[in-house]
Amino acid sequence: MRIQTLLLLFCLVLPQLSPAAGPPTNQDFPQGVSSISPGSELWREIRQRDGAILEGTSQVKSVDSGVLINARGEEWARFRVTKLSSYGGIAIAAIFVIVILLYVVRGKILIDGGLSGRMVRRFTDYERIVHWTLAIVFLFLAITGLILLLGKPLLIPLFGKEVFSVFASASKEGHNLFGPLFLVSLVMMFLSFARRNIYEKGDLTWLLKGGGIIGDGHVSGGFFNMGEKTWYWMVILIGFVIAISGLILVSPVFGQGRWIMELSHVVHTIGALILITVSVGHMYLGSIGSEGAMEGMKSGYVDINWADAHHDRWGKVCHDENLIVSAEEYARLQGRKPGDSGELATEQGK
Amino acid sequence: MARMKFYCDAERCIECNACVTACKNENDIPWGVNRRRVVTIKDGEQGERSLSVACMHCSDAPCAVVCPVDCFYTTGDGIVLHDKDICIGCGYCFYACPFGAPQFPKDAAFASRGKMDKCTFCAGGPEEDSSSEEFKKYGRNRLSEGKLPLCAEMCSTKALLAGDADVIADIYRKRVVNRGASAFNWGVSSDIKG
Amino acid sequence: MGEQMSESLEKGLAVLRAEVDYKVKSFFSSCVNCGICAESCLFYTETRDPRYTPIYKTEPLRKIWKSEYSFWGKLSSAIGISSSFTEADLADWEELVYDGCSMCGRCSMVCPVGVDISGVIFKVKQALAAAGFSPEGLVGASQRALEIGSPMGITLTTVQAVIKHVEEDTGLSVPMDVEGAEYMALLSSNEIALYPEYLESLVKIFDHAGVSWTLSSKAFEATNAGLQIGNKAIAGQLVQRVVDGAEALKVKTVISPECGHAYTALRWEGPNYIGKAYPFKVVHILELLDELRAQGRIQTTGMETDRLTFHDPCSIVRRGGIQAQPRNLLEPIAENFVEMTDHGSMNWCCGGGGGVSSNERAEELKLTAFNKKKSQIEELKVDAVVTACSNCRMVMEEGVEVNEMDIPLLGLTELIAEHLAEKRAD
Amino acid sequence: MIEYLIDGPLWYFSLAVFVIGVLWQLVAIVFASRKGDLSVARGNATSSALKNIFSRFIPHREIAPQIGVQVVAGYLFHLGLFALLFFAAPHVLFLEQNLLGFGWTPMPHWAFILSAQAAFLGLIILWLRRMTNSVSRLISTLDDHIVAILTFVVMLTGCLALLEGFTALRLLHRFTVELWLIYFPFSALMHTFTFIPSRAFTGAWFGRRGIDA
Repeated sequence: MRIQTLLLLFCLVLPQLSPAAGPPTNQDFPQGVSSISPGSELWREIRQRDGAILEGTSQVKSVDSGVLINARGEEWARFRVTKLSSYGGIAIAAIFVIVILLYVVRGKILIDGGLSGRMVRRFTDYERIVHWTLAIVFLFLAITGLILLLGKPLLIPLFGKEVFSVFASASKEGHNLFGPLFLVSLVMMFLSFARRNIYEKGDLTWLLKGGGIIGDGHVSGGFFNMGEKTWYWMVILIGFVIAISGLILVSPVFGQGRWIMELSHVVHTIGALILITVSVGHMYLGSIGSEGAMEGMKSGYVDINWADAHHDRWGKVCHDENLIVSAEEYARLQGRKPGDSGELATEQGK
Repeated sequence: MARMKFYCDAERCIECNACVTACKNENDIPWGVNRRRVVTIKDGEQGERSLSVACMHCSDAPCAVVCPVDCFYTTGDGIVLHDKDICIGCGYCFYACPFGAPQFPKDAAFASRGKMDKCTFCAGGPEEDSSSEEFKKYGRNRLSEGKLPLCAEMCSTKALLAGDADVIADIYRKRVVNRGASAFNWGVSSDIKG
Repeated sequence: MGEQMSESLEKGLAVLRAEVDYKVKSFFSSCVNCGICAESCLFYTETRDPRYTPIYKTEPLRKIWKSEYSFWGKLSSAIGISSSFTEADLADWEELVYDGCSMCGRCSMVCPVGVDISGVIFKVKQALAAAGFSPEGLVGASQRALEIGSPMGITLTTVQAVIKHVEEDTGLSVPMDVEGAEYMALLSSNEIALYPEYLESLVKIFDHAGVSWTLSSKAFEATNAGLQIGNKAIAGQLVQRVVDGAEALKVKTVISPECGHAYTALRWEGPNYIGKAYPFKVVHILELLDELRAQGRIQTTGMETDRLTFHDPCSIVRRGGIQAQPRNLLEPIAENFVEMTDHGSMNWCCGGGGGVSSNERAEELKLTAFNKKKSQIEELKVDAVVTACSNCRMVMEEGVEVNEMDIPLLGLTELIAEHLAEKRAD
Repeated sequence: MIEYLIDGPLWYFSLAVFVIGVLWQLVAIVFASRKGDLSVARGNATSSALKNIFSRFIPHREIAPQIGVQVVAGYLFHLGLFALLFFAAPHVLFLEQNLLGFGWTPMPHWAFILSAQAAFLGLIILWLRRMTNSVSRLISTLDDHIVAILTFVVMLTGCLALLEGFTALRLLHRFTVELWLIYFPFSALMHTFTFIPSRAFTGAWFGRRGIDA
């Protein structure tokens, strides 16, 4: 039995059910008078059989305190546990499988002719700071968020309630505190990268060729290719949706009703799950997935061969305006002693 | 085994809010938290009704379903209780509950609501019965003393009933029978002189 | 220190240890390696080579501080895992400190935690000098300064020849070894060899203002190669010469010439090098001229119509505190004067200070560093640049020439001399 | 047991190490014997020393544009950290009960959170700059990274314990704080105090030469 039983108890109020509750003993009431209770309509409304919420009043002043029954709440609760967490978990597990398969089947995407050692500047310090700030905040939020979403089915069996609730509390507080930082870094990301991510002709062919993941041979691309641009706009647009819904969720101070919270929560979770899933692919392609890609976000310079292979149109510009620096010059700019081919002085220290 | 339920008779509730006060007093509940509230519908209109609501101790309760840390549990008496040592104050139970029973000490920004508090059917919590820490966290444990929830115990019109579902069902059935099924007897008979 | 250590390294280490004073301790325990100083250093901004980051140039001293004064250093040496200080730790820094630093002190202005970085670099310089890691140019210069009396090998006879010319040109006599004169003027080798106009201007101006002054045959050289190479002993000897000369002539005041490091050596470091205070005052020529102007003893006529700007010599403004005087002096004679964007105590160095200009090896780097000054000058679209340091002037003339900029460099003192009114009738 | 250690002995030990370590170094710096400068001063060293302590809070106009990121992030971090360290309700309460015996008005919860966020953002950006900028990468030492990460961990454990509902989280925070206190005197964290004498020394040096530093 679920809460319907209680609602049944409410319905007991309806006199037309009373025969079921035993024959009336009182014989002398006037005949021929409709015995339809004037209350029945009322209770139907309270129960929200037809959706509309019947606001009452109460001496207790708090959110939705006038509402007797909130029918949406239960739907939301069941949607969260049956749909969001299960499908969410599956989606994330799936992307990892896909990435691993890709690595096994396609392997690391190599650059024809390997790395030349001649570099071109791709990202400024600030741009890299923005990227990594967003990355750090995003990862932290993703992990804490997933703990809250999937902890009950996955972690409680492992650690038990007591231990898990510590994780969960930490995750929740951390998630709430870092949330707004995501919005800030998202704005920084938008301001410093938006212009270069506007779609241009040639992007479509990239799409048609499946971004070069299928089959071999790299596909033509500008400073950013179609895939990167799409990922960028996903982050920006979905990111803003997540951020706004998140802010609604963390500030229950504006007396927003329960259903707004339920709605925000669903939007927030779905958006986050999409970004997390795709981000795994992004991380793969940015690191072990493709040769020489990580360098751009590490030192800010990329190998000219990499540029020619993955972003030929931009690579061409680098050639034309000869922005290419020699291996020696690159080493110097990285602060290595002349003739000292090794790693950075401090990294030896570490 | 008994299954504890509340039942509020809309024909008797006079919105005196005594149940609310009694609850606060008995369980020493902080400001801003109201385990029980009286809702009046069609206030001042034809067919006005008042009902005293708190946690209805659902079987298969939505709060327990949605709780991310699984802090709810149901006692042998069918009372839904929660463990404040596990609760993280996320507020999901409040969104899920049909009756708006779960309450939070504070609603500051950044969701620092504190741990959830709700009606315990005067049955305390996981701590040792009637221990001081149980009282601090959950209020009085009257059931362990063989008493029913105070809200119902002291309801002046006996509108609010608490106890074994079967028993209160019987009590109510009798009331309905005595009241009769007619609209004339339907609490508003005063304005239809037959 | 495990392996056998060479004598030179010993000397270097000794100096480093001696230089770890309360300031160094405070500085190194405040430094958070933020790297802001890099942006203030023209050797970094013009080359983008991180190794020219000012604080990085102090690494040898920092290493000693870490290993011998910091907790972790003491700890690790106590358990015998301290990293040994090798010859390379000094050798690798020679180029950075001598070629890649003009001692301009701009880094000391911007450090957020207040480290006097260039001051610390000078300490490192001393260690390098002691260990024998100094460029030949400077070694030769300091030897010549000791033996011949001038880094450029200029002797009294050369000076006398110049004096002769000056006297012919001006018809005025140049006082030499006049005992009891109020002022004793000094010259920098540059001013004798390249810019005899300076002496000529002095003669004119002092005659105009009726200043009692003299040159000294014992001490005419103002420059201090000891300071440039970072050898306090040599620096002290050179200062002592001036002191002796001044005391012999019983002058009240010694005039430091325009030359920047000479002023630092004489005015600020000198007494500490020789270990006692002077019996006379030391003023920079600009200080004196401004004083005379204020007293109305210098009357000028006519104005430069050209668009002029003033290059602040680091040692004079940022390390010497002479900022208002040149502007006061230019005000009445330059009607079209403009300041550089970064001027005064935040000016950019010409690139040849601190002995860089006398270090052949640093030639190319010096010219790269000059690009900063180049862009500053081009931004202003001036007709000429006035300065008050023969070294800055020489470096900038070279830079201007290499970059085919066709911007004349003027000495402030000469500029004033050119605008002197008729001698007052008294 | 662990709770006892962290709340008791370890706390007093770390506090002692912190206080003694910091004082020891400051004394060594401030009261060190120093030989006077024999040259004739032009300006006033003392006033300039005092002025320099404050004037260096604002970067010179000539360099500000090149170091914008550090200035903004630096202020976010330092101001945020200062605010939440001394004006967050739990901290004020802690200081009152365990250390000082008196308290002051804490800031509202939302302000606490905002300053924490500012501090986090600032610290993350500063550390990332250290990692991305070739100059910082060259000059940064292991200690710089330890300091940054340790401070971050302290702040993080603090923010994870925000609910103030779990002993484990409170202990974790307090434990990291104790590690931080112990590491403090032997690390770049000392700049918290030594920046004052450093600025003063340099200010005095410039001051007596009559330079406006």
